[in-house]
Amino acid sequence: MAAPCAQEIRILLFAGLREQAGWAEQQWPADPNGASTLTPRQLWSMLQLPGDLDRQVRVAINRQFADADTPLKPGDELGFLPPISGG
Amino acid sequence: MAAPCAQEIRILLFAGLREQAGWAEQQWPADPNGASTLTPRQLWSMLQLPGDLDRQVRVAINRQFADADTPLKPGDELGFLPPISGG
Amino acid sequence: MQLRINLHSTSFEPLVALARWQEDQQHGGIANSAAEAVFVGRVRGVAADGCELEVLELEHYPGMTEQQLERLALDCCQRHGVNSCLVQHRIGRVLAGEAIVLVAIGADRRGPAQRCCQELLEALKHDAPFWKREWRADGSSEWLTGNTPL
Amino acid sequence: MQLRINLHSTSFEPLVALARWQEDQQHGGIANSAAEAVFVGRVRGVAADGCELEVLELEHYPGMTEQQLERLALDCCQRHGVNSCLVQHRIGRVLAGEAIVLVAIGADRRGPAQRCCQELLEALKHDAPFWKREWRADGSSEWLTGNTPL
Repeated sequence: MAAPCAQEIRILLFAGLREQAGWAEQQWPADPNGASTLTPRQLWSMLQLPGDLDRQVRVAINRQFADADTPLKPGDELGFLPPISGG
Repeated sequence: MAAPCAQEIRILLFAGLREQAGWAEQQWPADPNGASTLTPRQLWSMLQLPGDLDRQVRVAINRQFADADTPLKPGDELGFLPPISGG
Repeated sequence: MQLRINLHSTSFEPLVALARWQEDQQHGGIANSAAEAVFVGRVRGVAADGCELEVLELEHYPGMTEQQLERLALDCCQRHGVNSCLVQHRIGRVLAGEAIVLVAIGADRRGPAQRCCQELLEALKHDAPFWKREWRADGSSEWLTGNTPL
Repeated sequence: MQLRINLHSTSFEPLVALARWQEDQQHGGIANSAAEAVFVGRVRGVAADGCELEVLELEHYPGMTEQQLERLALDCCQRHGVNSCLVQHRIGRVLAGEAIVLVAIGADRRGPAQRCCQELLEALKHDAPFWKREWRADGSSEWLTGNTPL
């Protein structure tokens, strides 16, 4: 048995990107059979997120940096991260 | 009036050099008229100090690093410093 | 390799964190390293645009930030062959003058300790998910989109 | 520029020295720097030849060592434009594990703080008159004629 939300992709936005988009988190239905693959880049377009994905945003899949063209699986956690400024 | 030992040059040895030479400090009479100048290199030879002055020893005059051929004045403090290892 | 990483949602005192780290290692029978390099970063009282800064807000990605800090620290420490690594990082609202980050590296020699401390600081500034927002005295705020220059 | 240099003939605790330095600056109305780089060096338990080390004896040139440390610190701090500099150095008989040297640099940015701390450490290792003699467990001793490699 899959976890309740294992059929979905959880999408997280942070900091300035979250405020520009006007939301922090969304669940996106995933194809449970994996017949059609979805990538962060496709979701970025479909969600009409603001700005240039390649130049301004880093992608994290399941809390690890990943390429924007990595196929997503049901249950994945996808983060779109605007420019980092820690330390 | 000059200080009691102002007519002399005070010579100091340190660490391994002091132990090899067998003494830590000497007073060397200086020419009060400055007619004949004496250099650290000349004193190194006259005192028959062990080792190679140019390769192994640094000279300090009045507590500042100096060239071995600097003319000494009465009252100067001359230090012969073996290789340093601080910090 | 001794590793400790903590995120603090309230202010922390770097010297107290260092003393506790040292004590805990000694209680564990681990001697102080011959060389220790430490870096402490604090909030400036001035915003990027020169205005007075009231508060620096530090957002993070719960779960990923901790994991990423650990990955960066392990990688850097392994590359330099050091003995111990302490990272303390603030999150939340940080007042001017308060510490944001502490990195302390213990090693057998000064070179690896210093290099590892520097590199880990750069790594966490560029590759750990933290976002800074400057709150000015007039109530306005702005997200920073990069780090201060080296 | 805030500068403090001390030679200690008995053991000193680096974190205590740092805390006191920080307190004294705050009492003087001087805020903590945005970036602070610290280095602590301790006596290894092993001599240069691999034997167990009992005691490290540190000889200095009274008068010149203090002056030279101040010259080196002022020169290095000026070159890097930093705000504060604390140097604490042991002399006399230092036991394995005890601190020999502490260098702490406060600056507006991490780059100058880290570079100044590193360069001042190298400067005092090579250009301040200190001499180390290793005393081994069997009572034999030897003067070191150079520094440990970076």
